[in-house]
Amino acid sequence: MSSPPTSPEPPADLDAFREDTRRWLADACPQSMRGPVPPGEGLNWGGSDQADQSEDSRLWLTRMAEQGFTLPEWPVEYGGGGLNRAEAKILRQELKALRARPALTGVGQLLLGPVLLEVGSETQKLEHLPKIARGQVRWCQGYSEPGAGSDLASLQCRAEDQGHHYLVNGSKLWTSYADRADWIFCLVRTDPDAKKHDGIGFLLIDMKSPGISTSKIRLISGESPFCETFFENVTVPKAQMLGEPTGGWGIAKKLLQYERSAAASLGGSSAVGGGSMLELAKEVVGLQHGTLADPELRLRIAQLKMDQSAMALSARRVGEEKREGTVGGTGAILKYVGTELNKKRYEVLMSILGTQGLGWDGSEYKPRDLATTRAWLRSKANSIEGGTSEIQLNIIAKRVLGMPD
Amino acid sequence: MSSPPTSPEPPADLDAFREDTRRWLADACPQSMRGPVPPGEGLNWGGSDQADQSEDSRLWLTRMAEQGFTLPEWPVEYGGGGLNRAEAKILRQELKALRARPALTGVGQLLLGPVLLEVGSETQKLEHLPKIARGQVRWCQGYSEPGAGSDLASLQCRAEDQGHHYLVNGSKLWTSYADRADWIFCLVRTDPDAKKHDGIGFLLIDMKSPGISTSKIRLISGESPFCETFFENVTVPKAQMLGEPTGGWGIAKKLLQYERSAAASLGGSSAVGGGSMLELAKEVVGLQHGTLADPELRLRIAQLKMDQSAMALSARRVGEEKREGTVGGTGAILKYVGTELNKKRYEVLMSILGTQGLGWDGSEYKPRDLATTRAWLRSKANSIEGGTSEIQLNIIAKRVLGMPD
Amino acid sequence: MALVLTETQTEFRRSVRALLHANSPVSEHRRLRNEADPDGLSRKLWRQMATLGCLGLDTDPDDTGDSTGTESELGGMAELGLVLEQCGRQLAATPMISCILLSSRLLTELGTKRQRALLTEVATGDLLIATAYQEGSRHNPEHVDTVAQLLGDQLSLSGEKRFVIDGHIADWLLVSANIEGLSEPSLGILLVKADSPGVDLTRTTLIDGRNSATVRLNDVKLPRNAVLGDVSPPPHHATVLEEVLARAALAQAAEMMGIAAELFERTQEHLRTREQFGQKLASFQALKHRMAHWYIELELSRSVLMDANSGVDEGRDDWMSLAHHGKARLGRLCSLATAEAVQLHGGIGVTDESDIGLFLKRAKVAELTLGDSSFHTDAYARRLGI
Amino acid sequence: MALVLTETQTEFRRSVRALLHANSPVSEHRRLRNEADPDGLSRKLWRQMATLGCLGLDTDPDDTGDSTGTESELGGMAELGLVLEQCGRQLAATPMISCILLSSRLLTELGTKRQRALLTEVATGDLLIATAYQEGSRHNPEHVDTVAQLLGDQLSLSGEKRFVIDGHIADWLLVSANIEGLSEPSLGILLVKADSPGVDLTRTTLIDGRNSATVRLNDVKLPRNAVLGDVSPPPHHATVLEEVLARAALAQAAEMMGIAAELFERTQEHLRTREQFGQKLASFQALKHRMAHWYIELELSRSVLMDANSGVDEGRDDWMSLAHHGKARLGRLCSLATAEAVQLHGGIGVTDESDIGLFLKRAKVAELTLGDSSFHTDAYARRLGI
Repeated sequence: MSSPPTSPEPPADLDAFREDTRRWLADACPQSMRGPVPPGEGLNWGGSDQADQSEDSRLWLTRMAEQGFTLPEWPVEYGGGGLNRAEAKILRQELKALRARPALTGVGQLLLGPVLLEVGSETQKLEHLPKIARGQVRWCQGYSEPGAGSDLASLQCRAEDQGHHYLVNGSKLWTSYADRADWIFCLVRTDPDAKKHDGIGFLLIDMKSPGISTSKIRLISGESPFCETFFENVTVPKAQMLGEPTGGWGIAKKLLQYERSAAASLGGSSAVGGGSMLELAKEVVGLQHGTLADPELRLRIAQLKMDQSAMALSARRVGEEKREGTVGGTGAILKYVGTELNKKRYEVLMSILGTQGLGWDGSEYKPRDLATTRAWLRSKANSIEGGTSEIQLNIIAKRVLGMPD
Repeated sequence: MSSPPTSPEPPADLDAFREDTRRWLADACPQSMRGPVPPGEGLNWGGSDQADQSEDSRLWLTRMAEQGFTLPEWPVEYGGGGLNRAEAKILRQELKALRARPALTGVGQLLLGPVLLEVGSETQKLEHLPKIARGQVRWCQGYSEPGAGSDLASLQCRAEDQGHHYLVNGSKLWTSYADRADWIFCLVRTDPDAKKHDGIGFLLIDMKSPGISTSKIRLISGESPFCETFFENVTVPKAQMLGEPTGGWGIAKKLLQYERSAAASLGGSSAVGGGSMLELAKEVVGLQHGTLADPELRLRIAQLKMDQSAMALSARRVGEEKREGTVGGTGAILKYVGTELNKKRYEVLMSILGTQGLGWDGSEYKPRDLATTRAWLRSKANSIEGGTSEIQLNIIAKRVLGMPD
Repeated sequence: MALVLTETQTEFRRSVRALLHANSPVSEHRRLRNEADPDGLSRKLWRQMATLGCLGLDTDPDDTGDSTGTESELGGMAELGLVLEQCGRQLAATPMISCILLSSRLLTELGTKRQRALLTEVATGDLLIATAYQEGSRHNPEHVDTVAQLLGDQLSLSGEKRFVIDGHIADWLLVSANIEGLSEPSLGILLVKADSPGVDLTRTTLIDGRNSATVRLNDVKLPRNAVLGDVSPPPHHATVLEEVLARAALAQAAEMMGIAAELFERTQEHLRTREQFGQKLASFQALKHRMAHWYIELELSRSVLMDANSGVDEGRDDWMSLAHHGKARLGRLCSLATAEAVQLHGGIGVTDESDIGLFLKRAKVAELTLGDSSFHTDAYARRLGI
Repeated sequence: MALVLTETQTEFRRSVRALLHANSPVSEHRRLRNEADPDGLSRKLWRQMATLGCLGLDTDPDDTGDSTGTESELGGMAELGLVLEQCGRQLAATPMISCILLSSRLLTELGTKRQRALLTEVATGDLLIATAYQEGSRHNPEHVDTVAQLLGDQLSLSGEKRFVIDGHIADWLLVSANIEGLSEPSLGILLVKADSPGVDLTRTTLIDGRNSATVRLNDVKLPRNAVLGDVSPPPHHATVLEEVLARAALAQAAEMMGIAAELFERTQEHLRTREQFGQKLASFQALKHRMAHWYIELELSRSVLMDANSGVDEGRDDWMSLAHHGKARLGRLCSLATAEAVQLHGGIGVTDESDIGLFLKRAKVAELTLGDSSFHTDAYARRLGI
């Protein structure tokens, strides 16, 4: 293990900050943490279970966390870097220039953290945020339930007020990585008599609490991070309720928006393993009279390419409009378009691969082809998870187009 | 004018009937009444206004009506031919063999007649049916109203009970050929306080009654047979109510079914003027490397041809199932598929014609092209008239698939 | 002509359905997959289907004898379609396409009496023959690099065949190859014992739990009469192969009809029972219209398949067009059906626990087997002359 | 880069909208049609647009002079797109495509200083030039049978051009022809006075009430310098023509954007106000989802058009692909928009009394002008290398 690099000085001006940061990163980022993540390896999600992470990955996380660079814009007292916007941008640019992989990822950092910052009590912030920023605690989320589907608010998992603590009973579905998480944030029913959106609390629960168990969910594409998580008479201190005990729905909606904008980024890229879709098509299908030998597939590819470009441009336009303060309704289409397009993209890829894309495993199939096939199957869930396509269309009709219920 | 041919003898057996009928038709059917109807000429709709019909057309109607052959299976006392099913089939075959055009058409013969036969009083039958069969009275139908759209039962045209007669006020939209019809059958509100389907009557009204006026409706395709018909204090004898004064909705539904099965027959044919769509495509678009020079259009044509074939086969299957007594839900799809397909067909034709299909009139465009363009515009109404596509989908979901409201 | 089933056909369908229902429920398909069964299908079921006469439906009764139980009124694409549709509904893995539609048919069309003698054992379910026609990863039967070199009275067969359905358990193989050493090279179908020296079979497990094989042929020595029909040159083999593939594609389409219909009914049931936002899913108008659209496509497809099957059985001039239409249409129907079934089932639909995914996977394999919609639409358009 | 409008652009759009709103409402389009106006458009409106600077947006300010009022920040596809989109919303009939996007641009790109002198009068709205490039009934600029035969210092021009937009009122024509008599035949664009002997113009009324002309050229005698650029041979005319047509197609797409957006808003309003079965049409979920789909396509199209316009203005390498994408996408959007608008308006939507049909007709003309979606998708695919 190499010795830790010296800290950069506090930034005098932006150029100096850039210079310092660049130098620090060049030292601090292990070579193996640069470039795309190789297949089979994953990003570091933090938490107590670091078994699947390399020594370099742990080191990279430790170093970045020490600088507060895992969450550069968070206040220093909560484990962040205390950087201003311009500095954070420079940090991102320098990380990108180095092709450094993110030192830390996960729902704690991406979803819970921002919400905690916004609505958590000072005690809650001080307890949880630094551990998120340092990657000491890995979070998972408990929203959906068996039988609830898109009607999230119909949830049944109950938290009964027992004076000093809540008693939690029920189960949560689609809890990603629940089997490896240290803590879970949950929507729970605190008042069964209130209208369904009004009786919901947002509870933070230690996964080591007695009475919690998980079981893994296998998808049509094979192994998945999803679990079902069961709560049987789980005792949770009342201090772990975020916001009001009946104000969970509002917090959940804030958090869902972070999730949707993350999902919308799907569908833009068309990289398949090494080569692009176009190269793959030319290789597998071949040209005839200068055009792809399969005329229908050719049109489907052209249409897909157009649609991908339209999606990417729309996402960029939403960003530009946000910056200009002229936000329209375009943002509401991104989750729908991104996920539907990703499904379409994999359908086209399957058509290109032909029978070579039909393998489940075995030596007769290229790893690229097997991976594409699994990804095709996995893509079927895109338009269901994070708000179904039907819900997205309802939202567009209601909120953007003002059509009544 | 040639002398009228002698009547055929009453049929002894089927072979003799065929022989007699063939001989009679060969004499009775003027040469100009054989083969397809030339553009600009129309079928004979009967009625007092025969101005647009040729002498041959009038003669052909008179001769056929004398034999009861305009409605061969109706009882003789109502002006029909009194033929049994086998004989009627032979008559149809012989007419077809001669390529004779129908001697009479219209909503009286096709829609009102069958319903009158089923639910009319004996007096009503004796008064109206023979005149329909002989083509003496031309009927039009008054169902839709301005503002009602698909919600037919929301109709406002009122028939107030005045003791001996009804007083009718209101207006009807989409009354085809109302300006040339002798009588109209109308849905009218007889009880404004009843639930909307329950307060409707089915009234037969003489178009010469004082207070009736019509105005023609111009469509996007140009002239049309549609009119709006206005009723202002029109007095209608009570004997002209068909069925119970509040039983009109049931009668209307019976009649609508005849209309839908008529509309479903659209979309099957692909004849355009003289040549077929395929010939037209090859002529206008041309071939390249042995396939149509426009690869996308080629696929659209192939898909259309498949869909037309699927539609025609489904219509045939519905017929076969009816004969076998194993009726399924297939019949419910025909109106939707037939009309949507007809719209698609004209979209394809417009793509084939290119800018040559953009003319409204003038010498630079072939009559074939101008006619196709007008028919393209007219086709847009197919999925609205006779029950919109949305209504058809509702019906399929509800009646065939048993999905609840 | 027939767009409704005869009584005999209805009765036959009932028998097939009862047999599959009892012996090959979807759970059986799941078991075969989970246990990575070496055959990937049930030979017991196959023999039961033989008893019902399913295996002799595509051959001349003279070749198969009475033992198969084939009734005289049955036999032809209409009945094969009924069998395949029921297989689709139950996800029953059987060698119907590989062994009956392809191999039995090729033998019947092209085989000598001696070669056709194999059909007796095929019809009883005791012998399996697979057809090796594909070389690339896309359906293109004209693309044949495999060569059978004629040297005196011997042939030497070399090449590589992919996606040989049920090739892993075949006793014999029918192999398309360019026969060289004749006055002019020509395509021929050769009958090869699967355990011949030089034949290398590699089993490949497909996403639907079934199996195909890659067949590598390295200087496989065969007598001259291994060529079907024992003639040289056999100029019409390419045409017959194209026709047999089209018939098999139509049978494949019938299986897809079963898949699409089953998915429809399961989805219908799901919507009827599942509630969301306080009402049954089936009461949402947007879903009603989608179900109605799906139903429309199902009905259109059924009409087309019935007519195409009749067209084949009656030997109508346009039967190849009908077959292309059938496979093209059913490919699109299955795309719609699987997409809608998964989406409308929601989260549960993408779990391995649900059967929906099994249908999705089987449908994709069926879609790409014997030519996808794109291939058959192109072929259909060619026959339209455009 | 710009996917949002600048303040100047927003202000310009406001001016254009106000002008068209006041002077060219849809009722004005209807009047021109009903009265079979000999011009088929309003010359007054055209001069008003000139005052706003719309007519000089695609030319070099040096050629048009200050008189046009063109502001320095404006000029280019982004602004042209704004003008055309507003024209689409109001169904304003103007010679923007024919005279500005096609003719002014060709003159700017290829004309000599003497030839470009015409642009001053074009920019004031006093002179109209039409471009005659199409010969068959489908967009295929490579198909040119018209011949300009060089004899000494004279050219003799013969051929037939169809669908010459606004050709019926043009003062001058730009005609594509194969110039023969040079060392090798090559495509050139020729400047021809519309009233030259041998030029026969037949006005044709289109379904959208506008006009194009068939131009028959019978041994039209021209000086050698009628060829744009006055060079011989002019080898790059074909490339420039292709590029100018692509730019014009993109402008046409912008007009279609206006049509689709206007139809959307009118349909939205209709659904909001019209009741059926006791509830507002807008409350039916099936219609909500359809409107949401339509909205999605509108938004995607808008992003693409803005980027394509920027791409042209920045001279990005891929601007031709962007233009093809734009016209292809807007063709599909208009198919969707017109189908949905008519259907969702119900019976009233198919009457001549309603404006919906006017948009439908204009959209169809726009769809087929300068290449339909099929043409541009094919072109796009070619540029993808497939």
